[in-house]
Amino acid sequence: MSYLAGKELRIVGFLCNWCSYGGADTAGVGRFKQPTDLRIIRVPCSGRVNPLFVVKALLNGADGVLVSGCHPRDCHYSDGNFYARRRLEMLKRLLPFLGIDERRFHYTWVSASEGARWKNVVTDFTKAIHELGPFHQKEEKTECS
Amino acid sequence: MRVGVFICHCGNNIAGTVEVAKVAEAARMMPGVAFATTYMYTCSEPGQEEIKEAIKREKLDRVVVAACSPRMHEVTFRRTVEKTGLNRYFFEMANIREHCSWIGEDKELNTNKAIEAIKLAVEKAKQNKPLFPAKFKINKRVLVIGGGVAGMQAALDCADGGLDVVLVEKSPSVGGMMARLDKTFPTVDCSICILGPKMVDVSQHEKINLYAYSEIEEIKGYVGNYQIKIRKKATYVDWSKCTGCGACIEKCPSRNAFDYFNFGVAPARAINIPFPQAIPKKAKIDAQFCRQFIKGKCGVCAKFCPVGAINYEMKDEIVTEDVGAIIVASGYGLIDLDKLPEYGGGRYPDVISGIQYERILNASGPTSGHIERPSDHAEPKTIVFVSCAGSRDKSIGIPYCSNFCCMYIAKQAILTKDHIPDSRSYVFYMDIRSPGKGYDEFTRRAQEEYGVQYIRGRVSRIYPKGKKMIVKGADTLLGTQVEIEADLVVLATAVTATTDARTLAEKLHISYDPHGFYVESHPKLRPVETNTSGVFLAGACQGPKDIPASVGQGSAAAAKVLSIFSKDTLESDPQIARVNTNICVGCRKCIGTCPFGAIEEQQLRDGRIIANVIETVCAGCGICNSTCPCGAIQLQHFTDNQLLAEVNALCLT
Amino acid sequence: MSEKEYIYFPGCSLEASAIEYDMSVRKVLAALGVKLIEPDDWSCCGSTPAHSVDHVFAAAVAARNLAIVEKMGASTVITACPACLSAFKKAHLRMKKEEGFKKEVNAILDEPYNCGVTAKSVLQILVEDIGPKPVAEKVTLDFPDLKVAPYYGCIINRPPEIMEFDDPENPMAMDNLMTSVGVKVCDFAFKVECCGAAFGVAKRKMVNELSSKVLSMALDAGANCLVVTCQLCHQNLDLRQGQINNTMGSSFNIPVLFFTQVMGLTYGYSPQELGIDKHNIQAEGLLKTRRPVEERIKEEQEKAKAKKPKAKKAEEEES
Amino acid sequence: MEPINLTEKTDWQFIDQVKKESLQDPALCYQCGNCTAGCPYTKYFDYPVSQVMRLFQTGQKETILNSRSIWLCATCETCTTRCPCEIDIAHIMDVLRIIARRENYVSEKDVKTFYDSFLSSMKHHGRVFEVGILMGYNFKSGHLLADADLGPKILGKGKIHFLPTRIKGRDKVAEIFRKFQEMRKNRV
Repeated sequence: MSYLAGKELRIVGFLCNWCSYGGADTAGVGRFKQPTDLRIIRVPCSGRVNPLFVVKALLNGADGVLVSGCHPRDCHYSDGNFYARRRLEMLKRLLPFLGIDERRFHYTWVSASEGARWKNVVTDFTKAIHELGPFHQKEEKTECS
Repeated sequence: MRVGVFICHCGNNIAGTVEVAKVAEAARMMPGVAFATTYMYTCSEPGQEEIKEAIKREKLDRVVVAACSPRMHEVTFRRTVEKTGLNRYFFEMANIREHCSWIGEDKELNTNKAIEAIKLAVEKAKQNKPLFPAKFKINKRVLVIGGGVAGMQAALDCADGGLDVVLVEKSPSVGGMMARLDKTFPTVDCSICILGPKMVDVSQHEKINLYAYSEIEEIKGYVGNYQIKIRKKATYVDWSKCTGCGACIEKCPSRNAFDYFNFGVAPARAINIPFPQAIPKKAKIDAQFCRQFIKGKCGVCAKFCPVGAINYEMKDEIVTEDVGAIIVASGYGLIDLDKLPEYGGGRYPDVISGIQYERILNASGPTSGHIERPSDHAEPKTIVFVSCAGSRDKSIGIPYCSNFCCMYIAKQAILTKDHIPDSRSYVFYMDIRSPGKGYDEFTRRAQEEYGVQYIRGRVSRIYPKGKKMIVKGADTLLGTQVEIEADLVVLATAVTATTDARTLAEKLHISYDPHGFYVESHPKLRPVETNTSGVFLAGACQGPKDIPASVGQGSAAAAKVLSIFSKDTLESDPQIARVNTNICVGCRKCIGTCPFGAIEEQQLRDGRIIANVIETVCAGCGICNSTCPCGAIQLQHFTDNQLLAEVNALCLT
Repeated sequence: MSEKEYIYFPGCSLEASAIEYDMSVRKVLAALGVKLIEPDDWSCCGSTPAHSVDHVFAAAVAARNLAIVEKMGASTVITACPACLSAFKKAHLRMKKEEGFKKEVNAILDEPYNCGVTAKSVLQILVEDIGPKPVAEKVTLDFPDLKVAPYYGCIINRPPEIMEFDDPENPMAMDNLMTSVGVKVCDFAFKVECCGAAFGVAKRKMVNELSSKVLSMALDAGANCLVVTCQLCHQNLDLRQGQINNTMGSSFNIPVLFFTQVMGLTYGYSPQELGIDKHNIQAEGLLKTRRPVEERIKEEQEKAKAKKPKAKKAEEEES
Repeated sequence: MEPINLTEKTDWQFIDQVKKESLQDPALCYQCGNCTAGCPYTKYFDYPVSQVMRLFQTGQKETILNSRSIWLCATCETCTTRCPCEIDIAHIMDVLRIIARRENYVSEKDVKTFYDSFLSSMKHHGRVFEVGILMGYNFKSGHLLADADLGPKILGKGKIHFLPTRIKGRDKVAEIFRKFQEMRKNRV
């Protein structure tokens, strides 16, 4: 593992290009200090996030997955985040059946201007994952890819 | 595959908290990476040259730049690699500044994070395929939303540049807030005298098609090809016949209608023309105050109209216009006085807002420019101005400065002295914000030449005592409480987004900030662009702004539109969905989910029905991609394989 | 009317110097079919002196009473005294919000408080739980000459995040209640100004000055009586009115009544039953002007009859 | 007025202490003066509220704790209600008063004496006994006849009890006092 064992956990974030990725940029420009665990994958829209990506990330080694898009009704593509919300809510309910604590997955909305909010989202989610601890030591899962 | 990795120091911005040399060293070890280096400023000209040389020298076929946000420089570097003959989509960017060096405090953790961000980008780049944009024709007409000074400027500049302009104004006349002002700072020239000619130009310009008293119903399409539905609200007056003679207004028996133009300073008639210089100068009926609509009988206006223009049966009408670009200049709103209960606004008639005072000062206003207070029409001798009435007030959710109140208060205080030489004006202020050209001199003039008393402190309460209003404030420079017995109190009420700003943004697919102001593409370098290509901003819809700034933005937005319309075709973004005809089973799920109607059925020669993406309509969101049960439809540049490569780069290794 | 039951916390003042407030609260609520249960062995809420010592201590003396109420199985306690109300609400909200604070408070209490009790004012339950209609139905006497200035005092609505009732700048609960019982209310600008609070003893002159402003603004507003919700305000405005006149050289002689007393008067209780005879400024003259409510109704009907034809005519002319 | 050497005279520890005890941040205050403007007691204060806030921002411990203002604040909550920066100023005043009491800075002896008299009544009887408080105050403050003029006005009206109401649980209230003292000792 290339993450710094003991100091960080693996958290993967899927961020929509228009709102949340911009919000994370805004947080950076504003120098809002955040925990470093999160790794960001840029997608055009939260509606592009296939729930399988989340499951794959968790089963393959991630300790937490965060999806963040535009606020409902503020989607760059009209309704993409509504699709995302429906799918991701369903996913949240299904995770326990896959042996995954649903708290390891979180989805939220952050707009491009909400740098401070982004910082809080990252800080809170990272804290929550650290409270849950590393996923794969506790719950030995067969790797699938 | 030979990937080249270029790591930017960005001066100290990145190198200060990330060990870039170590990052480069780690990058060299990544599978597929043939070359990795660091550079002080990769985006500089020599920085870009270095990339080009390295591509040739090292025979690189994929390029990763680890620097700032791709939202900042992706376009720059794509252009750089393209110049060497490489497809621009063979380029990937790793954000190690906004998402890394600026937010993490531990150098070791930051360095590691930067390495992982590059690994992710390298894996993605290895999966990238060449993509080629198509060209499409554009409709060189422009829609301007809002007929205030910013919108009119934009419309006139576009029209003078030869474009057909559709101008949509919500209220019955163009002119916006500026048409309500008496004078303008810092020159104290008459507002309508400088705005009037522009309003006439708008109405007479052959290239401008004005829809007054109309609103945007629906917006469909994309840059170059928008279809707009406009709701023409029922005026109950046939404007093709109305001559604006005013006979109907004179006879209207319903004399207690709310006067929107005058912000309720005096009552209006149910049928009205907002102000003498209105463009178009046509009457309209406010149905909620009209007896014909409330009681079902009256008909006075119809009886007196000399041209028979009154039509009580009129309905809203929807018209469609096709345009290629949109300029949003929808303006601002003001908080209601009753948001400030400690000031008694709305409860006591002699506590009014700055815009109401502006109407009282105005020669064409309800008092014909005579200053009188609402309660008893007496001429006030002591006038107190309260700045930041709601602005910079977190407790009511308005933490920002409203930008122009300091200046208009100084102007109103000066005008008050001009109107009533034996009056005394007091201004409660926290800071005097006057950074424009000639602005600070102007606020000094108010104090030095006109004897306006500036008191540094906020007002806590305003209450009536006899015929006076007691203003209880602080003078923090004296370090004490002060009280003024005023005849009239003017509150510089906070500027807000318009009440329907959010709804309009949602129709336009542009973002707004927590206060409802529209978000520009870049706060410094792209101030009139939005993140939706083809949609531009002008004026106070983006944030509180005075007249010069609004006019400047109107022209800037027009220049942006003229520049995209200078070509006959636009390049389409090839990052769109594509169907693999061999895999598609024709389940039609994607057709149902596409928000843009960009997917249609297509029958293959063998009779199979499959999905087909209409290239010019697809906006590239990828919703279809995550809907497709068999992975047949893939969003180019963000395919399942490409995203999974990123996931695996983070998790599996 | 459905029988309502509340746990009622009188507080120290309402047992002694403001006993008439207690009397009138009990009378009026009984008339409205509300049963009051006084918790056994309640103690002082701590008021201002306690929170000038320490916040944990202040919360503890208040929460001791909340714990007693909680043990009785109730989730609401009502009180007429704004100081008790404020002490209860502050203790409750902070203990609910901060786990550490709750622990500290409970550590010095004999019985722990588990944050299950909401404190409300008598005014609040009259407005929210009983409502204007039942309140109005009990009225038997009309008070044509009475014009009250409703004086809420400083803390019954403030700060709004803690008191969670009515508007902090322009409260209307008591205005509306007075209107419901047929009493004329003036627009009183000093509704929420401070009268000097608990400084009466230690800083008499200061309190006299502040209270005198409240009285003079009430007169300016055209009132001939102040109506209050707080016994400390009452003490400063009524009991100290003579002191005010001495200090300020004024000659105020304006009665100050508790809002429950005014309600009681319209319900037909005698001034003695409501303890009005215990006040410093007697309102005898005003009290004599009460008359059966039927008289007013009759008068109004006659007026309406006289007016109607004219009004109709005017309207026709206009259209 | 003496110039203040901010390098030497900024008590950073005091700023932190008040921040911690009040859970309020002085940096949020932009000195608009609204608190001073609305405060009914400004006239009687030696430092108006906004200046107390300023002294807090600049860490002027001695000046604040010696000020009369913190004792004359009646917690009427006007400042807190109207503060545009959502600072609970009344609570800060409260905390300053607590610190002043704890560290023996008492500029308004009468106010403290009255509070003490109140608390002692509460400690002994469980409820406060108004006549007792007044007598206790008059005795300790030396203002032997304070409010004596009010006596005739209420005598015979059934308002004055010459004996306190003693509750059964008064030992429990006294216990709160005792346990609190103990807790405070442990805190230090």
